[in-house]
Amino acid sequence: MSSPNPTISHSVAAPGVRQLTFGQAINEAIAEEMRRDPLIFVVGEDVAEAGTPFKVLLGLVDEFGPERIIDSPISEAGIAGIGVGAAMTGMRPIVDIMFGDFTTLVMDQMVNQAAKIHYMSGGKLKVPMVLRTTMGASRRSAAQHSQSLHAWLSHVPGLKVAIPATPYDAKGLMKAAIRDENPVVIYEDKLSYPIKGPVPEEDYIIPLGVAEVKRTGEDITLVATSSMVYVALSAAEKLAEIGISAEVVDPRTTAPLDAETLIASAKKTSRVIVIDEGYQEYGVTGEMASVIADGAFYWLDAPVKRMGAMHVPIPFSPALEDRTIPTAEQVVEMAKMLCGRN
Amino acid sequence: MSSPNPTISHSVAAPGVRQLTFGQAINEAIAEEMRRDPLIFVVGEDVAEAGTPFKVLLGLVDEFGPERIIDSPISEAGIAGIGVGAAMTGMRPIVDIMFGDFTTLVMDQMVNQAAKIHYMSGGKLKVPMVLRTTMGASRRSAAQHSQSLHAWLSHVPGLKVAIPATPYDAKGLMKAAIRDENPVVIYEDKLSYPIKGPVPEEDYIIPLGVAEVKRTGEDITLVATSSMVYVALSAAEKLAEIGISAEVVDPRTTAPLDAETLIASAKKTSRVIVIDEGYQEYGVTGEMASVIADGAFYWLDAPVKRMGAMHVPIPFSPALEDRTIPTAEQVVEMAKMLCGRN
Amino acid sequence: MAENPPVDTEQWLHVYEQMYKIRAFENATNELYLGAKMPGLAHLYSGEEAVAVGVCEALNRDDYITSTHRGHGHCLAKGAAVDRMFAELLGKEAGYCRGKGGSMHIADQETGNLGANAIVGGSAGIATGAALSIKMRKSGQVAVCFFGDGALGQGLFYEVANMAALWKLPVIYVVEHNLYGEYTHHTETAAGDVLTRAAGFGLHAVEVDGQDVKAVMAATAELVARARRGDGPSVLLCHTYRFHGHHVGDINRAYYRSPEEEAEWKAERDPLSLLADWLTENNVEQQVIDQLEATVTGDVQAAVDFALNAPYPSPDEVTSHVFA
Amino acid sequence: MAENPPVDTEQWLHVYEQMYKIRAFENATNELYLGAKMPGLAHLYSGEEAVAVGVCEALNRDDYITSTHRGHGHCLAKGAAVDRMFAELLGKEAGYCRGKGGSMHIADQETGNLGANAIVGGSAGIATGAALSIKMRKSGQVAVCFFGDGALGQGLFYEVANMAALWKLPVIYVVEHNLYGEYTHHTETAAGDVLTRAAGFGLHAVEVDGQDVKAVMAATAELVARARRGDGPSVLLCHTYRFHGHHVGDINRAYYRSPEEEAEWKAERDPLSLLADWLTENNVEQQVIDQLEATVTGDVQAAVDFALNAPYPSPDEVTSHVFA
Ligand SMILES: Cc1ncc(C[n+]2csc(CCOP(=O)(O)OP(=O)(O)O)c2C)c(N)n1
Ligand SMILES: Cc1ncc(C[n+]2csc(CCOP(=O)(O)OP(=O)(O)O)c2C)c(N)n1
Ligand SMILES: [Mg+2]
Ligand SMILES: [Mg+2]
Repeated sequence: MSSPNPTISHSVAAPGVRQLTFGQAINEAIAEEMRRDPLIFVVGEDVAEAGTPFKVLLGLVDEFGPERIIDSPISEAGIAGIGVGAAMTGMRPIVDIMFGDFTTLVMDQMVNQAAKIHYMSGGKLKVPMVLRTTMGASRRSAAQHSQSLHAWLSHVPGLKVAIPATPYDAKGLMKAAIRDENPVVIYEDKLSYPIKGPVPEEDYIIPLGVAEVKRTGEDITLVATSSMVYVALSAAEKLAEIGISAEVVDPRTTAPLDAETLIASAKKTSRVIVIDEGYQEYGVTGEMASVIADGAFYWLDAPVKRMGAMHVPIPFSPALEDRTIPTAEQVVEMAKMLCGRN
Repeated sequence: MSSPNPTISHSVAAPGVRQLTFGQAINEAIAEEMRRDPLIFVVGEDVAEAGTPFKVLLGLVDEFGPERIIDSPISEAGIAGIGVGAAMTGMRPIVDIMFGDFTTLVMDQMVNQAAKIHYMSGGKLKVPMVLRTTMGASRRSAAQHSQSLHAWLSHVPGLKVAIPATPYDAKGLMKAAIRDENPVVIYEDKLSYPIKGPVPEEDYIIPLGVAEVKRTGEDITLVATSSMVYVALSAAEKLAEIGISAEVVDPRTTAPLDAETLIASAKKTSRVIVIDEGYQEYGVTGEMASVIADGAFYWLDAPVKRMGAMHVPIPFSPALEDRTIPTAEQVVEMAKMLCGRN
Repeated sequence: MAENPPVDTEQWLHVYEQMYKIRAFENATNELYLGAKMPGLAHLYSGEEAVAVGVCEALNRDDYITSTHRGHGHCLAKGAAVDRMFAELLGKEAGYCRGKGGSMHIADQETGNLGANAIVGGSAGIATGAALSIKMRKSGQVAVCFFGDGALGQGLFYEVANMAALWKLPVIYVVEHNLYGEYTHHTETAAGDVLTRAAGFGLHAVEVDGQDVKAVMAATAELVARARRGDGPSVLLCHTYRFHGHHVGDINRAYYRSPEEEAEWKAERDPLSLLADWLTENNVEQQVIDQLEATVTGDVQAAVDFALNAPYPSPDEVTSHVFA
Repeated sequence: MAENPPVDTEQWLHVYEQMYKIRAFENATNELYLGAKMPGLAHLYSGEEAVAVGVCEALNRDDYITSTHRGHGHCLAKGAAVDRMFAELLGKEAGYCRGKGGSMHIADQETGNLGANAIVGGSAGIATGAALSIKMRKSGQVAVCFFGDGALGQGLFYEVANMAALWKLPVIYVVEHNLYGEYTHHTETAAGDVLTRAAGFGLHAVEVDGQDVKAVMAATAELVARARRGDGPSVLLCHTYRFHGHHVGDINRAYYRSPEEEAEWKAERDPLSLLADWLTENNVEQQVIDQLEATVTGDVQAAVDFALNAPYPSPDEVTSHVFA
C-alpha cells in the first residue's frame, strides 16, 4: 500500500489567506450578496437583533435594517410559504429555519410548492429562494434538535441541496445558492460554526454539483459530507500512519450529485466508505453507495461500506449520544478491514 | 440460462380461495380488527359516509358509527397529532391521509413526535397508531397528487413502514400494523385498489419485516415494491419467453427491511434490479441496492441496477406522465442487458 | 325607475360575459369528461362565478391572484384565454403550462395568475409572500388569495394571515364558502366563525353574498383600495354554492346534500340569472344577452376544438423545466 | 380582618411549597449549568410558577398534561420527584426517561405527564388527542396543554383547537404569555388577540393574572369542571414573565428587554412573594414559611447530589426503546 504525501485542497488549508469561521463565512456571503442585490432579504425567527441563536447573522440587521432582515413569528410553514411567494414575484428570499429538525414543518411548502412550480407552470414561473437550516448532533440537544434530515429534500426533483463542510465552501456555496434561479436548501452543521478556515476576501462562487477531493490518496476513498469531512480527514491522518493512503472526497452538494468525481475516485482506489451524519437507512449514504457500486462495479475490490447516524432517535445523555455519530476511529477500523489489515 | 417452471406465491395466485380487491382487503382488515378491539378508531377527511374518495372505507361507518369512523376537517397535521395523543393514552387510532403527497403536512407529528416518544420517554410511553396513506402516479392527477414519498418515513427510526402489493398482503400487513405497539405507516397504491387476488376469510397477519418471493427464478432477481411487483411479474413473464428466469422479491415492508431475503436471492441469481415507484435519487432503491451490493458483493456478476420514478415532478399530460414510471418493457431491457443478452 | 346610464349596463354586460364564459367553459369541461376526452378529473366552478368575476373585475391586470383545485373560474376571470385553458386541461403543448400542470395547476404570469394549487390552502403562503414582495418592491399591486371553506382547516392560513396583519401586507383572502369540503358539510368541520377568526388575527373582514356579483365587486373594490393605501390585509367571506359535484365524477350526491338544496340554489341563487334579471330590468334587451351568450358559446366551442386538435408536448419535454 | 380557617392556609402553604420547589429546582439547575455539570441547556421556569402550580393543583393525578421546552415547572407541579428530574437533566439512568430525554423531554405517565416537547406548539395535537381518547374511553379525565405565547405562531394549534371545539373535547389550552418568544417581543410576532382567536374557533376563553396562583387555580377549577361536564375545550390565557433568560446561556438580554422591566417584575410581580405576603397577612408565621423553604432547599440539594452521583445508562441502552 502506497502512502504518498497527501495533497490537501485549498478549502481545507491555504497559506496566507484570511481565516474565517464557518459562521463568519456564511454571514459574509449573505452580506456581500445583499449589498450587490437589493432584492435579497432574510426572514426567520430571531434573525435580526439576535442574529439567530447561533449568532451567525449578527450585524446584518444593522447594515440592512429590519425591512431586509425580518424577524418572524414561530411559523416555519408560514415563512417558507411566504418565501415561495416572494421568490415567484421578483424577490430573492433567504428563509432561515433554525434547526433542521423543524424542516418537518416546511415540507409541503418546499416539496409541493417550491420544488414543483417551475415545472408545473411549464417553465413560466420560478422560485429563486434559499432555505438555510442546520444539521448535526452532539450538542446534548436530544432527539428533536439533533437530526440531519437532508436526505429528504435531496430526494425531491426541483430542489438543489448543499451541505458545505468548510468555511471556504460555505461562502462559495451560499453565494451560488443565492444566485441560483431555483430553490436551494443549505444545511449548516451546528458544530461547524466555530471552525476556522481560509476564506478569500474576493467574490467567488462554488458551482452547485461539483465535488471536491479534500485529500488525495491511493488505497481507499472516503466519501464524506458536512462535518463528516473532518471525521474522514482525521481518519485519513491516522490511516496514513499505518501506511494506508486515503482519499477524501466531499460531494459538497447532494443534489445535483457529482457522481463522476465519486466514481472516478472509487475506480482509482477500488475501496470506498461513504460517511454522512444523516440516518443511514434510506438516506444519503444509500444513494452515494449505490451510485458508486454501480459506476465503479468492475473496479471495486470490496463492497462499498456506509456509515451514517445510528438508527435511533438521538438520545440526550452524553453516555449515549456519542455512540450515535460515526467517529474517526470507526472509520479507521472499517478502512483497515476493507484494506485487509485486520 | 435455466428457465424452470416458476413458483408463484400464494399471495399472487392461490386456487380455491375467495377473491377480493386490494381495497376490499384493506376494508376487511380494518373491519375485523375494529370488531375485535373497541379501542380502534379511524379519523380522516371524508372517511365516514363518503368512505374516502377511493371508497375504500365504504360501509364502515354503518357498522361502527360516526364515533369510531370520524370525519375530520382538512387538517392533516392536526389529525396526525390527535392520533399520536390518542395512541399515547390508550386508544389505537388509524389516521387516514388521503394522498401520500399530503404527508408533507404530517412530517412533524410523525417524525418528531410519533417516532420518538417511546425512545425519548425511556420506553415508558408508546404510540400504537397506524397512518394509512396512498402512493402512485399514472392517474393524470399531476405533480401534487402523484408522488410516492415512502422513502422519507422509512428513513426515520421509530417508524415502521409497509407497502403491500397484493390484496393478500394488504390484509395481513394492515392487521399487523393495527396490532403493532408502534407507529406504522401503510402506503397503498391508488391504482391497486381494483386489483383482485386471493384473500382468505380467516384471520391472519403478515409480520412486518418479512419479504416474500413472489416468483422464483434463477438468472436475475427483481426486487420490487407495491405496484412495481406487477411490473416485475409481467417483466418476468416476458423474460421467461426468452429463456431468462427472473425471481421477483417483494420486501413488503421498507422498515424493517428483510435484508436477508433480498441478499439470499441476489446470491442465488447474481444479478439484481431494484424497482420502486418513488423517486430514484435518495430513495428506496438506493437503500435496497446498497444493502444488496454490500451483502452479496462476492456473488454479483453485474452491478445492482435501480429503477425508480424519473427525477421530475410528475407531469399531468398523458404524453409525459407515462414516461415517468418504470414499465415492464424497461425492466426487460435492463434485465437482458445485465444477463448479457443485448 | 330611472334609466341606468349606458356606460353602467355596458360594464355589467362585460361582467355577465365573463361569468357566462366560465359557465360555458365548465359545461364544456364536463362534456369532455363525460365523453372520455379529458384525462383525469376537474372541479367545476359553476355556481360560484360571481365570486371570481366580482373580485377580478376589481383588480388590475398586474395584480396577483392564487387559485385552487376549483380554479378555472379564477383563471378565466383574471383574463386567461379559453383555448389555452382547454389545451391545458387536455394536456396539450398549447396549454398554459405546456400540458404539465393540467386542470389544477393553471398559471399565467401575464395575467398575474400565480397558479392554481391542488394542495388545499397551499397557496396562502404564496399569496402572502407575493404581498410582501409587493410591499418591498413598492409596486402598488395587490395579491388575492382564493380558497374554499375547507381550507380554513389548514394551519398555514393562520400562520401567514398573522404575518400579513403584522406587516400590513396588501393581500385579500377570499373565502369561497360553498358549504362543503368534498363530501362533508362545513358544520362538521369548522367551529366558531370566519369573521371572528379574522378579527383574532387582526384582519379586517367583510361578508358578502357571493351570488351577487355587484356586491362582490363593490366589497372587493373597497378592500383593494384599503390594501393599496397601505392599510393592510383583509378577509372577504363570500357565501356561495357549487352547482356540480365536488369533481366531475361526483354524480350521486344525495348522501351528503339533498337534491332539494341543489335545486333551490340553482333556481333562486344562480349568479348568472341574478345578473341577467338585473340587466333586463335595467332595459338591456334580452336579445343582446342572447347574442352575447351565443358568441361566447361559439368561442368556447372553437376553443374546445382547438384543444382537441392541438398536439401533445414532445415526450422529451418530460425532463425539461425541472430547473430554471 | 377575619382569620382564615386553618385548612385554607394549609392548602396555600402546600401551594407555596410547590412553587418554592420549582424556584429552588431552577436555581439549582442554573448552578449546575454555570458549574458545567449539566450537559446542554435548560429553559428555566422561574417567575412563572403560579401558572403551573395553579393549574395543576386544580387537576387530579390521572389528568393529563403536555409540557414545553420550559417544562420543569409543569412536571414538578404535576407531581414529579426532584431527584429523578435532576437525574434526567444530567442524562442519568435514574432519570424519568433513563437519560434519553433530558430537560426538554421529561415524561412521567404515573403523574399523567405526557411529556415535555422541544417543538414549539408540538404538543397541541397530543393533548387534543388525549382529550379525544378521554371522551372515547369515557374516563372523565381532563387534558391540559401548556404552551408559550410564541406557540401561537404555529398553525397546528388552530387545527386541533377547531377539532376540540367541534367534538367538545375536555382539553384546556393554557397560554403562558410571558411577553417573549426567545429574543423577540410578542408585539412583533402576534397580531390580533388571543381571546378573540379562541372565540373564532369556538373555544371558551378566560384571561387571568398568571402571577396570582389563587386566581389561576380558581380559573382552572372552573374550566376543569366545564370540561368534565362535557362542555368542551377552553383557553386559559395567563399573563406572566420569565425571570431568567430564554435559556441558561442567555445572559446579556438588554438588546431585547430592559433591566428595568426585569427588575420591576421581580420586585412587584414575583408569584412567590405575592403568595408569601398573603400567607403572612393571613397569620401564617414567617418562621413556618422559612422552615418550609429550608426543608425544600435541603430536599433539592439532596436530589442534586443524588443525580450527580447516579450512574449513566449503560452505553448499550442506546439501541433499546426504539420500538415498543
Ligand atoms: C392538503 C389537502 N388535503 C386534502 C385534499 C383533498 N381535497 C381536495 S379538494 C378538498 C375539499 C376542499 O374544500 P374547499 O376548500 O371548501 O373547496 P371547494 O372544493 O368546496 O371549492 C379536499 C379535501 C387536498 N387536495 N389537499
Ligand atoms: C417549531 C419550533 N420552532 C422554533 C423553535 C426554537 N424555539 C425554542 S423555544 C422558542 C421560543 C418559544 O417561545 P414561547 O412559546 O413564548 O415560550 P417561552 O420560551 O416564552 O416559554 C423557539 C423559537 C422550536 N423549538 N420549535
Ligand atoms: Mg367548500
Ligand atoms: Mg413566551
